Amino acid sequence: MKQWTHTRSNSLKCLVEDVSKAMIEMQDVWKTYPNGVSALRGIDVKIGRGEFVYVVGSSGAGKSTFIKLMYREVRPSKGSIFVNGFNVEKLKEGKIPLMRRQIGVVFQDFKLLPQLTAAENVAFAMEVIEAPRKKIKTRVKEVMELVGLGSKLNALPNQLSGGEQQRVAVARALVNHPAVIIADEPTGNLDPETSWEIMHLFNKINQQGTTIVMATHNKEIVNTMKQRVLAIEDGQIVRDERMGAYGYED
Amino acid sequence: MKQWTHTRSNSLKCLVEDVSKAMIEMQDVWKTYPNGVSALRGIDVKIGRGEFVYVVGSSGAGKSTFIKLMYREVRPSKGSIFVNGFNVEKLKEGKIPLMRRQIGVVFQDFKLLPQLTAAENVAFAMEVIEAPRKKIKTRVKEVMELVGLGSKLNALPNQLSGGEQQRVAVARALVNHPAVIIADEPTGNLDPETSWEIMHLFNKINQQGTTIVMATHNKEIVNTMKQRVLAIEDGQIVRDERMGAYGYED
Amino acid sequence: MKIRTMIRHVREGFKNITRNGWMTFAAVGSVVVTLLILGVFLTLALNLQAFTKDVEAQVQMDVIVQQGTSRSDIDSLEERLKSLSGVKSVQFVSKEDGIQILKEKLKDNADLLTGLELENPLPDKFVVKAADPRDTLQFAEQIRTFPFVDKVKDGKDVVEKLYNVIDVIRWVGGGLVIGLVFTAIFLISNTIKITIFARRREIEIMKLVGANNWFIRWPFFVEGLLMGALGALIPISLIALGYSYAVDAFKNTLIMVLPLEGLIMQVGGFLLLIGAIIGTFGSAFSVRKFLKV
Amino acid sequence: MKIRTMIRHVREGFKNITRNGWMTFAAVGSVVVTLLILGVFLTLALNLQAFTKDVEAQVQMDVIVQQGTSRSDIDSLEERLKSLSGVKSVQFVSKEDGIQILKEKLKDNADLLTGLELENPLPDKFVVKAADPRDTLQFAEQIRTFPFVDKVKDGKDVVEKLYNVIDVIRWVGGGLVIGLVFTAIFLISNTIKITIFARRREIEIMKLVGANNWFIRWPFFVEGLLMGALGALIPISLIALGYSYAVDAFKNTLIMVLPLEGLIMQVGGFLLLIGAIIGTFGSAFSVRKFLKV
Ligand SMILES: Nc1ncnc2c1ncn2[C@@H]1O[C@H](COP(=O)(O)OP(=O)(O)OP(=O)(O)O)[C@@H](O)[C@H]1O
Ligand SMILES: Nc1ncnc2c1ncn2[C@@H]1O[C@H](COP(=O)(O)OP(=O)(O)OP(=O)(O)O)[C@@H](O)[C@H]1O
Ligand SMILES: [Mg+2]
Ligand SMILES: [Mg+2]
Repeated sequence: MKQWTHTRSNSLKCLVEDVSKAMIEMQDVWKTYPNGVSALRGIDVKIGRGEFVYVVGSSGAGKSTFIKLMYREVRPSKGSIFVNGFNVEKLKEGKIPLMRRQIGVVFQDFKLLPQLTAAENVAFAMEVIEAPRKKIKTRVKEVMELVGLGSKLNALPNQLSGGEQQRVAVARALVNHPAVIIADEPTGNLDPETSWEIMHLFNKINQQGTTIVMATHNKEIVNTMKQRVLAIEDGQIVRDERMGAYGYED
Repeated sequence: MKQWTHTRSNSLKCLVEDVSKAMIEMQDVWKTYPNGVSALRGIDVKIGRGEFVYVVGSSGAGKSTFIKLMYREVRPSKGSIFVNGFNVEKLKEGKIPLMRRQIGVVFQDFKLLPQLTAAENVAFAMEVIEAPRKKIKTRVKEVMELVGLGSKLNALPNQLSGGEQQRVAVARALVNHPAVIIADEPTGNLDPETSWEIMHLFNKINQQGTTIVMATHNKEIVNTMKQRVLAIEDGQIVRDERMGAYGYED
Repeated sequence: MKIRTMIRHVREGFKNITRNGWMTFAAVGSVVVTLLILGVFLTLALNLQAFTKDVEAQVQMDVIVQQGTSRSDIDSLEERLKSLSGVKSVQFVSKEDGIQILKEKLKDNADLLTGLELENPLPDKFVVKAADPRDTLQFAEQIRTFPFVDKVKDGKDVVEKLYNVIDVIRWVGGGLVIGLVFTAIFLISNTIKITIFARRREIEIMKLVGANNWFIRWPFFVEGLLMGALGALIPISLIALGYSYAVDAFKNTLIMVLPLEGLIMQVGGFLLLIGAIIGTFGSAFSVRKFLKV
Repeated sequence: MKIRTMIRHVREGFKNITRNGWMTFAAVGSVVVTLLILGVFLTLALNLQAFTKDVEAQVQMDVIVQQGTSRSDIDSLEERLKSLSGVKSVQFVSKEDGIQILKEKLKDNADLLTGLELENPLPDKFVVKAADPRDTLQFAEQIRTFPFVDKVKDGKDVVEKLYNVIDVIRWVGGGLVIGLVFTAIFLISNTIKITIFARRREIEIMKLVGANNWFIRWPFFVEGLLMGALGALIPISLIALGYSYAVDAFKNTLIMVLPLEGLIMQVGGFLLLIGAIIGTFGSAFSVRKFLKV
């Protein structure tokens, strides 16, 4: 089990980089979707380098919107967002891919390329940064085995079970050793055992200095692995606890 | 909390129908996908009228395949399948829709029509059985409120959060009062509280005599609501318990 | 099927046009352009056909009367010619008329013929036209056997060459039109097929939710019909507009063009028919492939 | 961009053709049919142009020499005519030749002219052709001012009518070809656009995973180029085959057709160019719309 202090100490390794600056920072961010739905209302938050943050909240609270802002899938109606030194909103078009390559995202709906096999989907993220073919091949196999899909390299997404697709999405997020991993409900389609394997993987990666932001509904995971918890309700951060708990009782 | 005996007694109401016959029956069912993956290997199972059955198993065990066989999304390589008196495999093409209308399905990947609003998606299942427009309107509103989406009637699927989409899928499965509800991981994208609301809903429907088959990874739900549990591992039923538990320890 | 369901299908068909916005727009664009080119072609082909008919209609033969035939014999020959079924017109040209015509033909050199009027060496003749110009040579054969007929000048060589050219024009024109019709049918149905292919997942979902094949097909029928009709109306309007300018432009010139109304009825009707039929059945047919769920 | 990335793009472009199997197949089908119709048209248009050029080349004028001009003056006139720049040929036709020609023209009535040889009333003349037939009437004006020239018969009425008809044919033909070229461009790029629209989600995902615009575009470029080239090669082969039959069929007939090789080079080259360019840029251009993620 990992502690927040533990995380802090790990992030010391990154002192050469700008540790004083947060890895992710949002200043008074609002988001109203074109159809008038107000999904976020005045978000102010700082996430330090090497932190591990759970984002919890009921369905429709705004977790995914909060997460999508970080890699500019969604644009804020107001406010500024900084990720790893990039001013996300002020970025020139050509720089957006550079910013995104710093972030590994596990999308809630997986977003696998339907024409590519599992391995090709993961490889795509490496081809984008023009990695050598050999390196791609070994690394893809490595992460596919990490997520327990060593035998499914050549399956197309629609030949995979829901949980397998989700793990391909996890593998793709990890493959480039990104500075930040943003995972939106990465265990929603996984059985408890596999979920824990993925969580241990995230944990290990986090201990190596990677910042992790993860939206989840998994009470057990949140409560067991005491980390920082951000609770979003109705578009606002209603709770921000170091070593927090899921905190909803039924 | 509901007990298996409870379920049994409820199903007595259906005595006029053929209670002796199982609602769902599989006889030596095998499934090997075209790419050679053997997903199910010799499934023999009977699910009675009015039963509530959890299907558990690790990711890729074959739960979805098992479920997809029942409404003929997937065809078995071998074996016979009976659902509510239909011999699913021997069915003439024209009869397939009739069989499917007896079953309300919550798909693991939701399968919402992207061009239709949430309400239209739910209404579609009623239009198919040529229900009168007024009845459709009131009933759709009713089920949308049951799943907590009374305010999202006119949102398109891509304007909904993951959990909201999942609940639209649940609403669509319920709307026609089907004889069987088959739900594949219906709470995977829901927070615990909303999950419980959906489970209570399923419970109520089950008490009214509806058979429910639900694949899930949610240990807490399975363990709390003591029902029949079918555990699938590696394409085989490894456990079939009345009033069972999730039964995997991590 | 209940009436409310039929109404529902029509409503959905209309809605789908706007739901798929961009894609429908692009597909209708393809239909418009395809039918436009087909329509322009039909317009030209119909005019070309009218023109060749016109040229053909000028084919005639000279029936030369034997020198010294009496007026009454000439009259009875005329009766006989006129009584042939399939003969359109019989015109008598006396030797005197003949000289005049020859003079006009020689134009500048007409003075060469002065004096010939007195001892006119030309024969009397009939100019005969067949109702169907293609029968001219046959009639010529027949008329050659009539009494008091010296010879029949049917200009066989020239006429056969003319028919040759006209036939080539017609074959090429007809071939092009038929080719274009099939091209249009292929392109329109192919475009619709692609748009439906892009929506195959939706069809699959509908089936899984319990819709039967006809329930899924009907809105596609309506949508296809609309797309086809819409895709036909635009080129019909454009052609009507363009052609009315062309009619004006060619007024008072050598080139004869068909009148606007009749042509637009024909071309427009045909385009609308193709658009509607291919739109409707093309989409219904393409949907079929994805109904096997 | 690294070389291995370029190789990757080409590989992906090829793979995409098969990955999207059915849709690519349908799209290439549309390209094939569109270019086929365009190619058939170009073939006809080129032949028609050659034909009208041929007809034009037959335009000439008769320069009538004044009666009684001496042989040396006639010779110097001939020199003068030949020295005009832009004159292609000058042929002398003596009065004796003239009678022969006139006789042939009158055919059956040639006996009317017997005896005229003795006191030949016809003039000597030159038959003059301009290098560019369109200059004929202008030259006629000029030559009318020359000494010893009685008059110049340029057949102004007929020639002007002929030019009129030829001009209409050329305008209509040219208009059709240009119209068809634009139609083909529109249809091809539109079809590609629809197939790419169907893949917009994929483009979106690629961007979200960190691909930059060029990384996404390149495989589409390659794929578009392949589709366009493939879609051009099939109609080129078909036209080459069909045309070689046509050349055979029209051998020994009135209708002159252009030789196979030259025509196929022109038409084929053009189709390949259109296919490749529209394929490549059409797809790259359509992708652009979905890159704003
Ligand atoms: N269409 C397909 N083609 C080939 N293999 C498939 C296909 N669908 C599923 N499989 C394979 O069959 C096995 C069982 O898949 P299934 O979807 O039934 O698993 P599951 O128990 O539902 O898993 P999860 O909990 O992850 O949804 C897996 O190994 C999967 O990769
Ligand atoms: N593209 C969109 N257009 C309009 N409204 C949207 C859009 N996306 C999300 N919303 C709305 O914004 C609110 C927040 O959505 P969000 O996806 O952030 O929720 P969430 O916390 O991720 O929920 P879940 O746990 O169900 O995934 C919801 O009410 C949702 O309906
Ligand atoms: Mg979400
Ligand atoms: Mg599953």
